[in-house]
Amino acid sequence: MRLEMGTFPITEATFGPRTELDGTRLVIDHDELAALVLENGFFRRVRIEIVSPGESARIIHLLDAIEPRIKVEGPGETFPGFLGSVETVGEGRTHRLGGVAVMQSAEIPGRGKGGLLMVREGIVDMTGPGAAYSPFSQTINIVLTLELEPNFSDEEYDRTIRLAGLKAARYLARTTVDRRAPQYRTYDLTISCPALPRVVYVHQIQSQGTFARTFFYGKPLDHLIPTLVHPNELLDGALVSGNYAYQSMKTPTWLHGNNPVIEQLYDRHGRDWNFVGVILSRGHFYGISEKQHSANHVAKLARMWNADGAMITWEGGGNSIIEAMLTIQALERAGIKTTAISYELGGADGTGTPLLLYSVPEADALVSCGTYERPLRLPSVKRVVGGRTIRCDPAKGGHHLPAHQSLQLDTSLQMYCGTNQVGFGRRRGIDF
Amino acid sequence: MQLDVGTFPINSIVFDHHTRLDGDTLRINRHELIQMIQEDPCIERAEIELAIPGESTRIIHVCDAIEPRIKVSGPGVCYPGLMGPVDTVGRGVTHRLGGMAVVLSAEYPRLIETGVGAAHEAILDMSGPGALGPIAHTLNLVLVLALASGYSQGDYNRAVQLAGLKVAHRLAQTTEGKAPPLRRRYELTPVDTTLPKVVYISQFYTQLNLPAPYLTWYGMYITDWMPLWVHPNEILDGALIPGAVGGDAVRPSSWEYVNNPIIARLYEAHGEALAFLGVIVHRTRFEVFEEKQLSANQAAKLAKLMGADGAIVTWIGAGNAFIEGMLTVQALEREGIKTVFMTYEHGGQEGWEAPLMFTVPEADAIISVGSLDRAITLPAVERVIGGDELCLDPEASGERVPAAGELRLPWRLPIASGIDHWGFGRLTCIEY
Amino acid sequence: MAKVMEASGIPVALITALTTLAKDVGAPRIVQGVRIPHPCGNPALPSDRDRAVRRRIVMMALKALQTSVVNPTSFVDPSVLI
Amino acid sequence: MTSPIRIVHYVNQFFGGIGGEERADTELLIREHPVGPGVGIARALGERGRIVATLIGGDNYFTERMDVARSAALEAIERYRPDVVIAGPAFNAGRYGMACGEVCKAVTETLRIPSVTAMSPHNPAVSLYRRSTYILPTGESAASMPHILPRLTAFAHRLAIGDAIGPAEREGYMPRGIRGIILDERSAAQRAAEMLKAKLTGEPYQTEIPVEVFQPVSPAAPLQDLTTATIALVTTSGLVPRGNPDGFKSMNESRWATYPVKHLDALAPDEWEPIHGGYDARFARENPNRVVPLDVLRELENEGVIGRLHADLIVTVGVGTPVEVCQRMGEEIVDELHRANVSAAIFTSN
Repeated sequence: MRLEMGTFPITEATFGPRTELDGTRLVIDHDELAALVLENGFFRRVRIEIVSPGESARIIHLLDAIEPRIKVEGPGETFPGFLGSVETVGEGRTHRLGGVAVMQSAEIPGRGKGGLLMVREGIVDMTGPGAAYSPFSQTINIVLTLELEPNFSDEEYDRTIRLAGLKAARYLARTTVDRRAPQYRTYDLTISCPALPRVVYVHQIQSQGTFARTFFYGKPLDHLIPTLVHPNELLDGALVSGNYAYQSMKTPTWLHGNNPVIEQLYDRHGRDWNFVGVILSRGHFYGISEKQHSANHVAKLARMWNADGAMITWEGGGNSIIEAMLTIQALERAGIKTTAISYELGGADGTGTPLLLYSVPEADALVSCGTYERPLRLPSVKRVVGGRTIRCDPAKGGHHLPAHQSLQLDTSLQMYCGTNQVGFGRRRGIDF
Repeated sequence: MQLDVGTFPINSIVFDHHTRLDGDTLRINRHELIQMIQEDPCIERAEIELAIPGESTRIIHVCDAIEPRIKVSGPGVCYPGLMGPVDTVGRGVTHRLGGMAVVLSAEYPRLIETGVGAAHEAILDMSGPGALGPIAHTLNLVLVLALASGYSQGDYNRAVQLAGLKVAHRLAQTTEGKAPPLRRRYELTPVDTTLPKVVYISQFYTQLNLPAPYLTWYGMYITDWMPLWVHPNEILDGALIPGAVGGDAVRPSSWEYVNNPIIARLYEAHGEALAFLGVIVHRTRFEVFEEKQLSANQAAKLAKLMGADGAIVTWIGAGNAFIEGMLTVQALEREGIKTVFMTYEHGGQEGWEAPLMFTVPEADAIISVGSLDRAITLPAVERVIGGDELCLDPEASGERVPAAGELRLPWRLPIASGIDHWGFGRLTCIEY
Repeated sequence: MAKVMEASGIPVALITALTTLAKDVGAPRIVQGVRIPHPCGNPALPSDRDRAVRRRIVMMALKALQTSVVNPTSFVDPSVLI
Repeated sequence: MTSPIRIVHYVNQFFGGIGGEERADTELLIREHPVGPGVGIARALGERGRIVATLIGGDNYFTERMDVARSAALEAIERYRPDVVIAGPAFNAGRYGMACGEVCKAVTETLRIPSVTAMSPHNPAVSLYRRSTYILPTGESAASMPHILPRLTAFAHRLAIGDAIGPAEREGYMPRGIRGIILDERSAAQRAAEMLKAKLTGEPYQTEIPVEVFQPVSPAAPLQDLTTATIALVTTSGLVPRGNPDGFKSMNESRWATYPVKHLDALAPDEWEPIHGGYDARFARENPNRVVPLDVLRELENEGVIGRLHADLIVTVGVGTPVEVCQRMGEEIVDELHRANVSAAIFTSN
């Protein structure tokens, strides 16, 4: 599988008479895009706003973040299963708008639910101390604020909101069709020097149900048993996120397509190692034998694939770390050298122990991506996008705070991707 | 993964005071086994009978046939997840009793009247035209189980299956500490890289939300899984076996799973004519076409990632599940993988009708293993094990007929292992 | 917390679906629960049998409380597992 | 150039030139000039500051009469208004290490004056005091004195002028058990890739998150007689009366509560709700007894299988709760259970 990725770096986005690409400036026809979003009739209104890096702005009620991509050559379409057939993707040529994210923001009725399967607050601050928590403080964000028609089911809201975002992303990417991209990069797993060690990426995602789900070719991964996929499939949007359970630990669609670990493994392919593929697995099973089996199966796949090394990341918290740790254990016992990226605990002041809810002695090469447990104070901002108030502690019934004011958060669980574990960020824990 | 399978050929089974292996004679303490079985509250009464190939004997209400296998060294247990933990199997030493099977006979109360969940009658004739499958030619220790009332189909399934597995395990224990007369090593050793690389795609149908699983993998209910790359040795150790609700013609028995002749043949050819890459366990019978297409595409992609030049595809079941079979052949050929497909035919009672329900142009190399549709008459027999009456068509008439008499079957579905999905035999269909 | 209580002389039967985890952290008396979201029941079953499963697990817990242990020990009634 | 800093330096009777073991009972002495290692410190310090006082205490005096010694030291140090306190180096001397640690801990906690000491990583005082002050690692014996004094002085100077002290591994002090969050130069993915490369090529690498090894406990004695036992139900499943009266958080909860269940035969779905943020709550909402088996325990109480079911259900929310919070809650709950003469507990956890 050989995929050529053409990047059109975007430095500015504005509204204008017609949607087009003017050098590195993305011009958007507001009404045409709005019409596209409203087409399916589940939304009463959509408000489209452009938020740029460096602005004193806060985006709230954030759901998914999607990078505009489109297939210009080769089989299938980007975001297969949602925008196209389930034809296997990862070959040919794909175009992307670099540095842009399409986001949906909406207040989905909480229905007084507790537990995991509910939408929780997601915040991006474009400047200030909150900015370091999210890759989206560095992107030009096209935010679709959706006002929902009442009385639809969670599943209906979930699906239509996702489709709106994906359609908008493809719509914007269309501006690149029959243009030559300023930069092209080829992604190909061909092995030039067989002597190098073989390395796999174990990508453990979260998928338990509505609002805490990941899709592969449009199919929910709730019943995933670890399987081997080609990294190029992910670059073409085969993985789409529907996970809003804990916004700090989630991996949005944008990151599935720009996974920093895959980027690293490709960068060093043929130099430090041979990148031989991705093992997709699911965490947060409810029974210990399912957890153990999932870990065993990952290790067995890696062994059958003659892997010498593995990198593992996992989505979600608590419970999901058990599969991840059992997987590290199984891999190491199979003689496969493993490193992992994990967030840590440590309590409000950093003196709490243990740093990990569950760990195995074999996990001797962990990289920290920070913690959600420290309190965080966000300064007031000039502009708020996605709503007026922030709903905290939905489990407690939720209390609303004016979103533009400075916010004192007792954890950073609401910071969008704040402890996401695919490793885009530079925040880390260290001993003092 | 290196697995040594030691075979102890059994030429006679006799009832005795102690259960032990005496040369090629298996001596069995019937009462010990019966007590062991009757520990389960779901089983009201158990009897044990012996059925010898060639004798005029008919076993009815056949649920499954299990080969006694035991892990004597190496990780895990045989029939993992059901008989022990989910540790990955396929390594070490496994002992088997050759030429015999533990056959389960139980008539399920019709808790589920119709549809895919319903138990179907399955008949096993030890001689005559009905002696079609391999388990008609093994020494069969038949467990006749009377089920206690008041439990669910799931409970009965578990009880019946565990009875069979426990007895099989107990019998295999007689080989411990003995040197097997026959020994064979199964290992996917690195071979001449110029040999064509071949993968075996074994399709199995299952169904979500049934009270009792059609199929389990390490004891786990197989739900809507994507294709699974597994090591053939795992199958030899019983990681994949069917449930025990009914062993009609399109549901191969556990005995056939662990003795799959295609795996045996590919191992023989490994390093000689070809390089055996492994097995893809492929769940079929999805209920949405998109899912059928996706699973077919993913199987083909997996084969491609594994570097396959050729593939053998087999399927089990009827109707619906056949579609994935064909779609998979198509996807494989489109990936440039030369594919051989094995299937039974329909063709009606005389053979005039269309042999296959659905085809794709790419399916240009099909092996026929006979027909399901041809009518067959089973002559009267001297002895029936498992009851006196049976009901061939519960959905329609529900009429019960004497089991010992002549049975005119409009097709072969009610014959246990009546279809040779995996090519044990030489039966085929040719055009006249 | 179970550990603290045990250390203070109160025997504690810890019912959890994640017995391995409990073993690793050193809880002395571990009882196999059904699944994480419902350690003491099986929603897949009709309510009377759901309750029967619960009773089985509690009986196992009582057995654990009456058993003297040295190292983390798990008490499993296989019939309650799905 | 900052103004010269004021240092108070603590040494034991040996390094204070009073004498060896025979003088280990020496009570606190004060010299208003550098003594022993202090001379080296003063030299390293040069114009940047001076040792305004040296406190000398006998090893036994300090460790056997710690309260007296501590307050004497504090009283003296307060008088000299130092910008920083240096103690030791104590190398591998156990009692001396204790004294150094205790002096530093006291000045930092009560006088809010920064402090630093130095000793061998194997000194037993390290585990006792590393959380309370900065400890620089030394060799086992005074042979490493010339090497440690300049570092000790430089570190003390930075503390005195209020320099921000970075992570342990970069600054060279022994970790104080505090996890700080910093911005690394490289992304986590980059660091993970480099760590993997090192691991594959057999080069050294250092995990960023050391994994915990849990301490086993000595289990309680088993129940002798169920029929006379009082059994309590304790749960971390976050099952609370409808409306969540105590406003429990769905994660990181550090409180627990008791709810009366004396007159209940079962937990009714319309009266109880799970607010735990870590598991799929549908099943518990349908039937709360699936997470807290009150119904069957009441049944067993009525059947006389168990003596009594404790009158209250004890609840907290177990998601991402730090160990010492659990420890603390555990101790509080234990008191509660002892008060109520509870003989055993059934503890459910999701």
